[in-house]
Amino acid sequence: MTAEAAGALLEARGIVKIFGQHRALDDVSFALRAGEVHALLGENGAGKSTLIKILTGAYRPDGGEVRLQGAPVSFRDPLHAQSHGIGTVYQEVNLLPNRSVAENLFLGHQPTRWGLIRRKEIEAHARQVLATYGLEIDVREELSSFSVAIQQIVAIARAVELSGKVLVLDEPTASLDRNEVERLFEVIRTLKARGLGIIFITHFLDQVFALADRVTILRNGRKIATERLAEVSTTDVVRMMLGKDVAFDHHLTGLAETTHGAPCVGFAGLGRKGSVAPFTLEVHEGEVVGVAGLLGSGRTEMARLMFGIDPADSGQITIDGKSVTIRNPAQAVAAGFGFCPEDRKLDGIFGELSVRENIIIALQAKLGWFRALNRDDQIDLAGRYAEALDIRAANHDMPVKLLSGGNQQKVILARWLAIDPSFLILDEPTRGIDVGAHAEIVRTINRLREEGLGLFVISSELDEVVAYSNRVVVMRDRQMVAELTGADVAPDRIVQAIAGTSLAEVTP
Amino acid sequence: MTRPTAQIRPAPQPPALRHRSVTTALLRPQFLALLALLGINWLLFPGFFSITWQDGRLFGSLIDVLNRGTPVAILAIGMTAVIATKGVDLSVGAVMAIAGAVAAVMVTSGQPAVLAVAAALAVGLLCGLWNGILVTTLSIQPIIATLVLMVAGRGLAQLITEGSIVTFTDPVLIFIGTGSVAGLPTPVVLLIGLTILTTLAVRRTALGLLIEAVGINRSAARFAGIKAGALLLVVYAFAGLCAALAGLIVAGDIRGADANNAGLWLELDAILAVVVGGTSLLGGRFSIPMSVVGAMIIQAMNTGILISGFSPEFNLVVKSAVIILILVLQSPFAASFVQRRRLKVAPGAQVSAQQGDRA
Amino acid sequence: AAHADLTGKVIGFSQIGSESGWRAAETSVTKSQAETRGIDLKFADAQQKQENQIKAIRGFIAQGVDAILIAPVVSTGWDEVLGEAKEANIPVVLLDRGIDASPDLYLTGVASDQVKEGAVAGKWLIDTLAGKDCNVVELEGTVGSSPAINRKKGFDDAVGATSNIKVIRSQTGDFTRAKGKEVMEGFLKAEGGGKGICAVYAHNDDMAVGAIQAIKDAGLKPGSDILVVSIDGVPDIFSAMVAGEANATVELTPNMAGPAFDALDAYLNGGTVPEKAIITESKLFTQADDPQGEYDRRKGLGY
Amino acid sequence: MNRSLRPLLATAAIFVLAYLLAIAQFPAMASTRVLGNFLTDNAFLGIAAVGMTFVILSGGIDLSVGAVIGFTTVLIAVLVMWVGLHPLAAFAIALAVAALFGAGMGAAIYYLRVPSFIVTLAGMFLARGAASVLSPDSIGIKHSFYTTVSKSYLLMPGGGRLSVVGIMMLLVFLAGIVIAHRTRFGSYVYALGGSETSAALMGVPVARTTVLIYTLSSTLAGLAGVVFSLYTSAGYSLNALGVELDAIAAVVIGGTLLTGGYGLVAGTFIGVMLQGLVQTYIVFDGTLSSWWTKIVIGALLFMFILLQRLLHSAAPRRRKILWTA
Ligand SMILES: Nc1ncnc2c1ncn2[C@@H]1O[C@H](COP(=O)(O)OP(=O)(O)OP(=O)(O)O)[C@@H](O)[C@H]1O
Ligand SMILES: Nc1ncnc2c1ncn2[C@@H]1O[C@H](COP(=O)(O)OP(=O)(O)OP(=O)(O)O)[C@@H](O)[C@H]1O
Ligand SMILES: [Mg+2]
Ligand SMILES: [Mg+2]
Repeated sequence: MTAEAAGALLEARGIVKIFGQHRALDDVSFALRAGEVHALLGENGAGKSTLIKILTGAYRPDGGEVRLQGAPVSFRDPLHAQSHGIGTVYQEVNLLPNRSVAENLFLGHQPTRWGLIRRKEIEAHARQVLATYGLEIDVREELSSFSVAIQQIVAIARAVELSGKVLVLDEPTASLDRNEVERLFEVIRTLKARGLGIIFITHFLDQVFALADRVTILRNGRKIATERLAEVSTTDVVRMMLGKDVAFDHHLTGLAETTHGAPCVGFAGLGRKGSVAPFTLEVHEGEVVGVAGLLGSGRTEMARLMFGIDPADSGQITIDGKSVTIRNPAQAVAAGFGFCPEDRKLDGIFGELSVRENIIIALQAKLGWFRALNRDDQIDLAGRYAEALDIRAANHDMPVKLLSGGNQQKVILARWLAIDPSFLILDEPTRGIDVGAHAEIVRTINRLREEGLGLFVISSELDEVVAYSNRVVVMRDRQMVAELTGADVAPDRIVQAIAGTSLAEVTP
Repeated sequence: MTRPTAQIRPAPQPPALRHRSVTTALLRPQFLALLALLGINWLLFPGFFSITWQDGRLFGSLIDVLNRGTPVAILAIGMTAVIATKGVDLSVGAVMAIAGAVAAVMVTSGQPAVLAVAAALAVGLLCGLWNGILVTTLSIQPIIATLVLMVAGRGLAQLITEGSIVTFTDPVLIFIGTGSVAGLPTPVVLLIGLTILTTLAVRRTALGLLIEAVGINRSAARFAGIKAGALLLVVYAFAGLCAALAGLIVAGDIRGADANNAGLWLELDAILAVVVGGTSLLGGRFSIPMSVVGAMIIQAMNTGILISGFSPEFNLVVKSAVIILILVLQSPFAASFVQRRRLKVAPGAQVSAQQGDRA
Repeated sequence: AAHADLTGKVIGFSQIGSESGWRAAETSVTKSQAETRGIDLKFADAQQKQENQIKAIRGFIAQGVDAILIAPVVSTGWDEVLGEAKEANIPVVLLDRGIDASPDLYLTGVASDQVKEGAVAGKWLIDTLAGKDCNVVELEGTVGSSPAINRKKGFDDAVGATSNIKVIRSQTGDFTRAKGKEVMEGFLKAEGGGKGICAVYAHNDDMAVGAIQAIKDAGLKPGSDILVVSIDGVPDIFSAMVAGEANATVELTPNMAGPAFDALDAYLNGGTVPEKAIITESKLFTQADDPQGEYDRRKGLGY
Repeated sequence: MNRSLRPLLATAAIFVLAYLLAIAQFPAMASTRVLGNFLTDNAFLGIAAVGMTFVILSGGIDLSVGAVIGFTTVLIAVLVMWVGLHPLAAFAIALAVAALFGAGMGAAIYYLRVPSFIVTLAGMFLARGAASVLSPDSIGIKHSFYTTVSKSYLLMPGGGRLSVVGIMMLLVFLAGIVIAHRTRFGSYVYALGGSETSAALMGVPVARTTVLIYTLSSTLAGLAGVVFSLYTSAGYSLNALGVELDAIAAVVIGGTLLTGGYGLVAGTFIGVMLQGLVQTYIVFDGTLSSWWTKIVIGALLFMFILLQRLLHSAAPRRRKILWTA
């Protein structure tokens, strides 16, 4: 270990972190060298985010020490860490929705003259910084008027600007498309060449292999190994992460031609001005309709329309051939729809409610105000789904906000499975989810289909879409531009449809 | 790795009562604070705990604390539900005045008391609905939405009484304010009944959980299919109803509707009672019985000041000192004091759900 | 005929608020007085805030009214704004409370003598007791308000001269019935169920009415077991006297505007400068003074 | 910026429109005297509302400002009349006491994690209580300095007076605008209002900022107390009762969101002026009874909020992005 730590830029020794009864980190050591990209891997809840929060001063460790360039340091808070040249992008986008992009980039570091902020200078600088990421936006606009992807890039740009020595990125690519990921990688490589040490957390193994020099693997709060990536294979890494082998079943291509049943839900000319152009779509029992498109192409808005979150102003919805009115989510739930939203923190979890209550809440809402589920039923229900989806929580009475991101996502999925839906909408269900859980969610989707559910799944990962979809619809500029079936359900076809090249031209 | 078994079909069954350990509940800081205050009162005035039977009713300082604490406690019951949804209702004091005025004016103009009581409660309900509509349909922030009725409501009450104190002799209204049932003052009996009913209503149905869900994350509540708007309307209407009941009690107590002073600043006491009872102003988890305890803590303090013979100039200073003490004892800081010295967490990061939505 | 001379005059009236029945009566008496004299009364309710009164007076000045009536919420802080009124040559008459300001800033003040009110109440008690020992509890008005301070002082001065009367407890009842009742309940408990109390002195009738109920609830007879004396003379205290539950009240007339308008009339039309202080009578009413008749006379005045 | 400017413009438009309507009914309201009165009479409210704006922008609330104003007037009166200090020395002491008081509340809010609503409510009781302990009755201040200040004003054409306190309020607003929009502290305030968690992770010194915000608010409330004391030449424990609610209403009418993060100090100025306009209008009208006054004020408050609301939701919530590949 000492040999490994020699010449380390940022180092953690024997870190212990305890939350209540739970040891989130147990004697974890970690060393980052200058000029390397060091990936941190592990399942959901393995302790990755906790470790970097300790490294960057957001948490204090309960044991062990942090050293910067050999000298022990004890960061009071992230600001203190920043002043030592450590820039961080935390897992959830942690920026200020109410402030301008420029201000988000430079908050706390605004150049001033006589105590007054020099706004023009900041804005010019912000434009210049974002241009390196290929982003030309009005930096005076509020951050919240931009999509999650852009916010993510701003967060990264901010961290890069602030990092003189170390850059920490906790799942920075979860909401970026390939293009953006590539640009980010370019920036990271430049920084690496400048001698920065970079910690990179992700659940995308291919990105790890494309970018990182070394990898440290955590499991259940313990360090399993640190390896040079040149010396290990994907399977090794996954085995270390999970402690066992898993079969990858999502590199399949194309499901067999659909064997689905009767139409379960139909949308005819459903649309909303300024949101989504009218579209017509039918989803059958036992069918998965995948949705592809660029970020901001209107996929989420399409789902919101289906679920009545934004009421449609044209078209109609039919279930089993009968026309139904869905103008709010309550009606959608009553009609047997479920919806796992994209922004889990904002629209999904009830942080202070327990895991159990989070799971039964939609069912309870469906049952109404007066038919309360009794406690035993709740416990039973939560237990079954938690087990089925492998939700890792110390107990089901703990607040769900204490779970790791991936486990929260599973809780929301469990919530919808509990209402026994006939039609389920999943918006980016695998975002921020580890390999094991990822594979599992894909398997769950397949199982649900087999059970006769109609599913509508939005995902930015084409391989994944292809793995479970019977059909794929493609969105572009808030319009449904293509519907691919059978053999067309393949990554290259989808890319063509997204890019807008006519299928006829490319089909040989 | 377990395989997902999605075909689980939950079978809804009739609700069962939640189990709670009574002993752990009694060890909460609120009960300790209440005991301490009662103890101090006893030191100040040795006859504090003596209760006698007089004219067919119980008589003593302890009964006074309960009786005088009742209006705020009833307000606090409604306020708890509102605060649990991350709202607040500043108008309850004014609604008390309106309800009292309506009842008084009706009985003095010869209407039957039952009708007057019903009308007063209905008016309270309407006031609550008005608040609820501002909060839900117009999405006005609760503090401001209810500030409107707080300002205008007292004017409405005065409009009804034309600025004077409407004195009445109606036995039913007077019974509500000063009568006794089985030796206990009627208001206290009403309070006990309301507390039990409301607690059952929120805990034996799903209302409590749904209210908490809406308070914690309104957007997620909508996504989960909870009819948040309707729930908020019900909650604000209920707060209005509670305020009307408190208004009836206060009017019955002095046998008159004092539109100028009835319920003046009581909204603040009610909010304080809820917070002292442990419900967070950020919404979410709530407990109605604990808010009632909170109200009684405040009243024990008021009564203590009264019987101690302090010069009245010191009333507010004593009150604020006690509040500060209770808040410090109850704060997460004190709770985790020992722990905190070992593991320091950047405070902002620790409470992640607090993000951007403090009261 | 003398009244006709104020016809068409615009007079601003800055009232404190509507915090008590007495105040409401004063407002309604002022309005009806203005109406019978043909005055265009500009009424502004300050909701118990001095700053609002100052704003109102400035507004009256900007409007160019002929005269201003103020019922000042506090005694201090009037020099500047009254100076402006003086510069604008608008006569100002104070109603029911005095102020600490140079007397040349206002024409006159119509008020009762609050210290005297307390003294009259005290004297009644001394006379009634005729030397018997008596423990008195006192319900004070709002802490710091001038009636509370003065009525306490007048009463203390009067009973302080005797040795048989002792004020054993004194708390604020905020001038309200509800607080009056609550405080009295506390007093009764603290004094052995009321056995140790021989009289209650309340700074206003509303608190006395509340106290009477508290005494009854404690199983005692107000008016005989515990004497009740208070100040204001509102209808409800007279009906309590009819029932034998209250013993005495010192009247504070709500008709402050009548003398004020008379003075203004004389000043504006004849140039007669009135005396600086027009003191209204502080008349004592007891159960012997036809309480039923007094009640009937006051009922319609807007109390 | 545009999005936050919109409510400001709306409020300003409402003010101008309402003022024109009032003038149409009472031409005397067009005089500079009335304008001068607006500034002088609302000076203490305006100054306190600037502090309140910062607090609300940060996502908190300060219920203690009215009580701090009242306490300050009493403290100054006691120091000048009983202790015999020069008013300026008394002002300095009073401001320091107010600042400490605010710092204490800020610290309690941050370190004890008690909501600002409750901490400042306790602060309100404490300040009022302390004032009435100092002196329950009002104390008139007689000092040549006070006479000089109240006699010094700029005479505007038409007889209107621009008083010292009016000018002070304008200066405080200017300073508030600069602090909010041009200093790091200002950006931290908005940051806290946007998301305290994010702000902390972005390196905003949350503890220091929270303490400073409440210190600023209380200090400005203290300054409002100084102004009040100059305005009435007196100290009284019940002064400025309920001013916190007026200040909150002014801030909200001025377009600041109570949930924090959005709003402008300049909006608060218009909010204060609108409230002044309503009161002046009611005085000019002079026919409203006590209760109708309350009802009308409530109704107008409702109307302004409603207009705010409509204009706010009319603003496009989503914007198309300029995305270059
Ligand atoms: N503030 C907290 N209080 C209590 N438990 C916590 C807290 N933060 C994290 N945990 C727990 O610590 C463990 C590690 O969580 P952490 O967020 O570090 O996981 P992670 O590896 O980043 O997972 P993911 O890939 O899902 O983001 C989890 O079991 C989580 O529930
Ligand atoms: N919270 C938001 N605020 C402002 N604009 C938004 C927001 N969410 C989405 N948009 C914008 O709405 C449009 C459609 O977004 P939508 O979320 O439906 O797209 P999407 O295909 O689901 O992409 P994503 O993967 O980013 O969610 C885009 O222009 C996007 O920038
Ligand atoms: Mg993580
Ligand atoms: Mg999306």
